[in-house]
Amino acid sequence: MTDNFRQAMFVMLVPVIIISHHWLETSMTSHMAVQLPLLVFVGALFAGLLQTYSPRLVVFGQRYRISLLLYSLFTISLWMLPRLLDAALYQSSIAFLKWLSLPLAGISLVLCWRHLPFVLRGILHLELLATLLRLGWLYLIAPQRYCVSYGINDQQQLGHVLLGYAAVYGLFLASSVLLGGRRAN
Amino acid sequence: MTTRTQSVTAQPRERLYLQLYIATTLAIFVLMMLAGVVMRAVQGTYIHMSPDWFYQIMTLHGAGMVGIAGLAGVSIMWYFLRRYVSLTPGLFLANLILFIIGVVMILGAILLGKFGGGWTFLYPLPAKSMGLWSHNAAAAYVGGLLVIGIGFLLFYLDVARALLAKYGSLGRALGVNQLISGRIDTDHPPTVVASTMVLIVNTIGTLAGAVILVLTLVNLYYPTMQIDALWAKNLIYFFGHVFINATIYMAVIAVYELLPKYTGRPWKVTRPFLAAWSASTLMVIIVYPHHLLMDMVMPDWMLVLGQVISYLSGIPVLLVTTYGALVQIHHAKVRWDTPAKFLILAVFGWAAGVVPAIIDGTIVVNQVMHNTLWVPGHFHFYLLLGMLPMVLGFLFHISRHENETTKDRSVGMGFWIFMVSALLFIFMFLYSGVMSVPRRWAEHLAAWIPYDQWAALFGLVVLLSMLFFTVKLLARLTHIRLEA
Amino acid sequence: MQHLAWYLTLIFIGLLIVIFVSFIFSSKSGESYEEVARRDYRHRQKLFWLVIVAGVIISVTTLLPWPHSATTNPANEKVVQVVASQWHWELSQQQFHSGDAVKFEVTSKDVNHGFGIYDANMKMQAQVQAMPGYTNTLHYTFTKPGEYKVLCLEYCGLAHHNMTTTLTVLSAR
Amino acid sequence: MTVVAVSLGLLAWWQTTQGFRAFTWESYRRLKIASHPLAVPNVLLQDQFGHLLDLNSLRGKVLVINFIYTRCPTICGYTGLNLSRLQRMLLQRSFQDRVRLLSISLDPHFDTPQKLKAYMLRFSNQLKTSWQAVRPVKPLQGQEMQHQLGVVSIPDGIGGFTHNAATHLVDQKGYLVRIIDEDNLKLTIDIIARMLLAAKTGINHDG
Repeated sequence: MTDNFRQAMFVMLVPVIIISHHWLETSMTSHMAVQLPLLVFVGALFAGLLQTYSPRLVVFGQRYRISLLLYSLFTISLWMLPRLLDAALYQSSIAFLKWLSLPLAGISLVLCWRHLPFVLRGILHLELLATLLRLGWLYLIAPQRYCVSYGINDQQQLGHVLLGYAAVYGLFLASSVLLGGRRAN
Repeated sequence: MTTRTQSVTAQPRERLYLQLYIATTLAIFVLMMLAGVVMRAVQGTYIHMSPDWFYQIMTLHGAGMVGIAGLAGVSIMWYFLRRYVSLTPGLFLANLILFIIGVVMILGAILLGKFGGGWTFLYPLPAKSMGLWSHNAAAAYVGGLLVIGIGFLLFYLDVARALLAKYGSLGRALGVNQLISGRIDTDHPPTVVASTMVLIVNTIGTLAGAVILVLTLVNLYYPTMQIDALWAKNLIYFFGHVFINATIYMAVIAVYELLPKYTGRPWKVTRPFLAAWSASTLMVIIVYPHHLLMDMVMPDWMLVLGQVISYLSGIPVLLVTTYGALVQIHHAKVRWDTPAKFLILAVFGWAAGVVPAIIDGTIVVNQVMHNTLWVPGHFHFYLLLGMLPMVLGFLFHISRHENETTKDRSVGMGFWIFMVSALLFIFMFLYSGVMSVPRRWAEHLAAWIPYDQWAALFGLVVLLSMLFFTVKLLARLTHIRLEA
Repeated sequence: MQHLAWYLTLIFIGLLIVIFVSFIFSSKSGESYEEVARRDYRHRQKLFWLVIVAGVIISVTTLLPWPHSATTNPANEKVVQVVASQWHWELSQQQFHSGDAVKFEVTSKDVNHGFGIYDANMKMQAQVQAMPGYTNTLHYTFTKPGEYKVLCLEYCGLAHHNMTTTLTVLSAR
Repeated sequence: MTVVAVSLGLLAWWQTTQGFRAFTWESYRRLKIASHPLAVPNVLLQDQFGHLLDLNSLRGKVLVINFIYTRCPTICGYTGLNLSRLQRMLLQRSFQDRVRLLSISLDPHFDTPQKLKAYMLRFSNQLKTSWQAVRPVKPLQGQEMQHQLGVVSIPDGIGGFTHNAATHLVDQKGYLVRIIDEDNLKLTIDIIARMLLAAKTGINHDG
């Protein structure tokens, strides 16, 4: 991605997310599968931009790579809990934390990512893929609602969407290692 | 083509790791064989044992053998692959350490926690023991498998890194590009092809394992989160099937690399070789429904797939490895040392094991053979007479003296005793299957007991010969060379 | 069927033993590899096609008619409910007449079980998996009178081997 | 540094999930209430006869509260059945004078006293009992109460609501002390018995 493209995306996405937030939160599917990833993605875009303007951030990312990684992992995993999805609707403090912590998770993930060894990155890719499959499966077949704010149909739809994400993501990973023309290192 | 990236000083450390792998492998193989013989002896009423202990030992035998076959396979793959790409010694060791941690967890779950859910932990049995074992014990078992899986994944990802660094893509490493372009690079190492195949299938298998193992754990502690038993079965058999298959595909590297040293003939990649391995990559992934032929609720097309692919997947084995090995020795002045004998026995065991496997993979046969002792019969064929001899051939080769001229006659004798007793042992399984004896039964009907008694005796001889090999190999542990 | 599988296995493994032994005996005399390889690999392609053609024939003959479908007119079948649980069988009917075509609808209350029908000689006749949440159907026609047994064929815990019951098959009506 | 980060992360998980026990809002709400009883706000209610009453006026009795709406085709029917069963159990133990059962409507605009009466008649032919079906007179007040208790009802798009159905137990001092699955009558009656016993012996018992 070029910087210009990043800038354009960032400038476009931020207002889109803010304006659409109410609408995205009306359904569990768009709340969890669209809004939360977008918040992380915006943070990631921002970090990408920052890094090009401030090389010192690269050094920072190198030095604190493990802490940054842990922060983003814990934050992202917490936001997969149905409990927080509900809380973000009824408790303004949790809603505030959502808008703060997820972009920050995106930022820290980008800052540390390039400093992580290949094997660790591989594990993270696979674990994310496995998590999508596990959550998608659970949401699809659970007889009870996990969120009080959303209906069971919505939850099942989310299950389908997460499994769809897993399929696309898995194909992307597979094609990049099976076909990928460029040589690592 | 060959690049040596490890510095000379790193060698002793890696050699030590390999020795640790080998010592662990031998010890666990012997112990698990002991467990197996005990089971047959209990069924044959030679030993009395309560069913709870029988099923605990059965779980131990299954999990232990699958795990150690994987570990032995990794040591063979690592040993040869590091001649072509640069692997990270630390991750090779990490796999072993995680393996041992996992083994301790599993041992604790089984011996202390009385977990006896079978190595396949078929959902929802781990959570429904009827009070025999606790959820913590089941969790320790499942967690142990998870830890072992992580260890293997670390190793495979390091292999992926190394292969990508050298070949740019796994497709290239597997030789798919050569198949497409038709220009075969005969210098492309068979070891790289086999390793790539194993890496691909086992990564996908581990992914399935990671999904089902974690959900099993979740279900143990949060019983309201239930999963679908049929999907769980699919994922478990996919994971289990791929993992145990991959052990042979790793071990067979020893045949490709070592047999030529005894025949004096090269074993190079050819078009059929590459095609066979590419086909195997796909088939190992899609063949698992042959475990589910008696689940009529499965879609019919998947059952047809299970039968047809289980037939087809025998072809690469037969036409590339078996055929290749036979051409290797055909009118060649073979030095019939112990390793060469084991390697040829291994190829025979693999090819012969395919026969009862394919027959049982046919739905009409499966209707009356599934979950009888025919099933352990077929997989003991290619594990006991295929996979294990590959490992033994490999170990006898890398630990032999530089200029070994005097042949160890006792090992030669041991080879014949092992081969004959193992064949008889396996045929007792197969014959019991013909007699409709169900598998995984702690107590047998009186009519079945004679077969069990013969099996226990043959098994005891197999165990003793393996114990003898183990003693011999442990004594030679210090002779192990990384460049043998 | 069991004996067919057994003899086929013996024949093919015997064949493999003969091939291996003859190749091993050939390995006393040395010939140039190129010559041997050229000669031997010529046959491989033939073998490949032979195996493929055999495979097509085997697949078609063993899959048509579909092995899991009813052998008789489904309308005449007796429907029997089978519920497995740790560790016993509940059948809606356990007495049959020789010649009865039965559709067993098999499910489980707790874990996976296997429903295996054994005849009076303890030879397995048919089987199907019993799964929680699913109903597997097994079509089977009793042909001989006698005491049949039902055995559990999927490991289900401590008393797996004791999970049996008896079916009585009377002579034809 | 790493240790600190891991500890902080685990602490966040611990806090959010009440010690790895609550992954959903409903289980969180129940655990939270069980450890921190909540004062139920006062609401002006109207029962199936049209009589007005303050929730606070019921202080001194144990309250069993369920939320329903009379148009509900499924769950609220079970709720009613369970309550009528509970009512019989209370009678058997002679608790009926010290316990009140309240079915509070989530749909006060639609659920007029006539509708509430009809709803009650589906489960019992006696209307003058310890069980009342009520609606908040001021809908906003009702919503505020639901919000404070963590009860969420969402329109299902076909005129009804999806809501977290549960039995809410309020003690004699007006504190919500436990939230229990509606069909778990045994636990419900056990806890009611304990609350009544505590009031009698003067032991401060939070259930």
